[in-house]
Amino acid sequence: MLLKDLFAVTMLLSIYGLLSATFFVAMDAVDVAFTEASVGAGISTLLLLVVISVTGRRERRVRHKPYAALFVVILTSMLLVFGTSDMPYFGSADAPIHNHVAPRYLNDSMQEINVPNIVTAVLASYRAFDTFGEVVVIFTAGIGVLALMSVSSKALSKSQPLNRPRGLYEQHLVIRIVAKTLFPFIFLFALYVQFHGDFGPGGGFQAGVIFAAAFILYAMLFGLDAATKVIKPAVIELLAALGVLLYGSVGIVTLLNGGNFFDYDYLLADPIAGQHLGILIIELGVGITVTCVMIMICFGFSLRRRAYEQKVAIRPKEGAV
Amino acid sequence: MKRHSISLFCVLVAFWLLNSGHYGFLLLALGIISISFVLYLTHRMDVVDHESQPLHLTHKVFAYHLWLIKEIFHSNIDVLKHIWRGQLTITPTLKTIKISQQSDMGKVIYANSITLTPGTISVDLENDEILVHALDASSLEGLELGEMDKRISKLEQI
Amino acid sequence: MIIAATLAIFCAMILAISRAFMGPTLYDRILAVNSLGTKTVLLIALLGFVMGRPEFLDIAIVYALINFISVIAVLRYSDSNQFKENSSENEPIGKER
Amino acid sequence: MDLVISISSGICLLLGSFICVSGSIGLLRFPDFYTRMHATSVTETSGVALILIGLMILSPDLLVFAKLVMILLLGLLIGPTTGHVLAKAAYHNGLKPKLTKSGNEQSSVPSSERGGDISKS
Repeated sequence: MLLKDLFAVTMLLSIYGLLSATFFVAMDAVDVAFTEASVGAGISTLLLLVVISVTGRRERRVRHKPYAALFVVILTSMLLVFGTSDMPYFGSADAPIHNHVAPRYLNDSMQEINVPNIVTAVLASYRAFDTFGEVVVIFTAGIGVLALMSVSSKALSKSQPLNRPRGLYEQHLVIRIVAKTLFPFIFLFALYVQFHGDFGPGGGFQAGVIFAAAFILYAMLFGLDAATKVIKPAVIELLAALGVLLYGSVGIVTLLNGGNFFDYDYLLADPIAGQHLGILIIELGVGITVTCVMIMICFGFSLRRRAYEQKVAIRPKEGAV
Repeated sequence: MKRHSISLFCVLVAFWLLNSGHYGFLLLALGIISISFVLYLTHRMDVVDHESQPLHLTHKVFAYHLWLIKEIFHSNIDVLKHIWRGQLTITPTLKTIKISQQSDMGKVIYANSITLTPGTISVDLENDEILVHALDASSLEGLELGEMDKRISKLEQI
Repeated sequence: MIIAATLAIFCAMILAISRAFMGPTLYDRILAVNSLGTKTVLLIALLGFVMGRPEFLDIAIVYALINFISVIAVLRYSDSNQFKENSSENEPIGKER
Repeated sequence: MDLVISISSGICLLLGSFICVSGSIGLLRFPDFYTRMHATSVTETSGVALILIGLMILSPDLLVFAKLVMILLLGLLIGPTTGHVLAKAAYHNGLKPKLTKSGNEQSSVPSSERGGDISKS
């Protein structure tokens, strides 16, 4: 039985996110579990819902049966499964990954960086350049959505639709009050995650996603107009670029101080303090960029939807005239 | 408005300190910055008011919660019995119940208390009526007697 | 005892997942996902104690918050008009009656 | 003292997990959506509370205790809210509850209110 209801498919997908996060917890990969919790179960469900609200709920019927595609998928997955038989056993000591750089991360990171959470040390210091790449990818995705989905502001402001369904604000007393109570705590928790990446699971990516999810919830409950009044879309776009810039400029400063790109030892006189400062700043940059890009994507789709609704609302009138 | 901001600030400080567990200078400073940012943002969002910080209820709310916990305990046992005995014993019922609360806050407390007690769900909340779905008709009768309603009304009187 | 509780929650999660796949209506699925989320919170908290790493509790809090956000989002969109036009999801119950 | 702690937390955890499992069984056994909601609300109130209290008794320091309390409070605030909203959305989108005969007579509301309420209010 194939589900044609995209909405139900989204719900089942969020189960996948929940389960894989539990799996990561059981494997003791706390940071990955944290990311999966916030990204897989949280923001991707939200964004898929926003997309469904634009595209419609039903999958279009296809005439041909995609057997060829199914065949390719099965073949590829069988090859991949076959490939895993050559991989070293889980946790075996002579696996290549345990002999290359991992021992150095595990043994020396405490002296070199002095951050209790090794994942953060690897992500933000040893592999800062890779993470920079990831942030740029996220930023590029945001720009892409902006380029594809943007609606000219003229078309929107021309006329406000008359019968647009109002936000949940008026309809749902219960959600309104509970959400109002919870918002400050969600935001503060996101900031807590942002700044405690050194000590426990967390960091810029997760914090950004939680923050953005809370803000998107606000936009859903209180309407897009209220949300754009809180932060103007232009400011969000600017901040998204600023986050990447903040990250990159740390690298530039280290270059100017005579070190390698993202070698935080050269940020301050004391290498350890330099590492701490560098990690703090780039995590902040990551957090800002992720938050703003997620909000940007959500706004893009919602504005698109509104423009479409206006078009539908205006057309019959013109016919009557 | 000022009262609510101060209480929110205190709660947020407690939230940060209890979550953080690191009391170095840097993290405390970051905490203060974060809390002020959140306060600024929530003010811009206009979500800090008597609805999100129900200060006027504080001194009576504990007694009510104790009573509610007792109710939840009883109705839990009822629903558990129904689960294990099977479908034949349940008599699902839908009924509207009049409520006497005036403020939004009181209505929400009532609706949430109904939902929180297993065996009854508030399906819809309109002007002064709550539509309740109950697993068992007897639990609806208990609700109609108005014990919970009275207690919440008492809660609201300052 | 913690391990026994973990296994029990795991069983409960499997039951909830089977409800999510069985449906029959969309709301049953949402309900199953919601209760699965609650159980995941519990499971993560329990696993944190089993492994002796209580910092897992952060993840549990995130789950509780994310679960709220995603369910509210789902219902926000189920209120919009396109969900009333094709209410064919509700047919199974009509047939049974 | 240790014995008291481990026994009391063990009892809480055992009861809590029993309630969670029976809530899930109710989720499978009950006939329609609304009755299933009652089953999950059992899990969400007493199941969650008992398991978290069991863990609280075991918690090594204040911070862990505080976080468990936070999870419990969040659960008790969020659970009924999502439940109410879910029931409301289902009801307004025309999902009729299965009622017993006596219940049907009492409420003729659902058919007349079906769907039209959101645009009205």
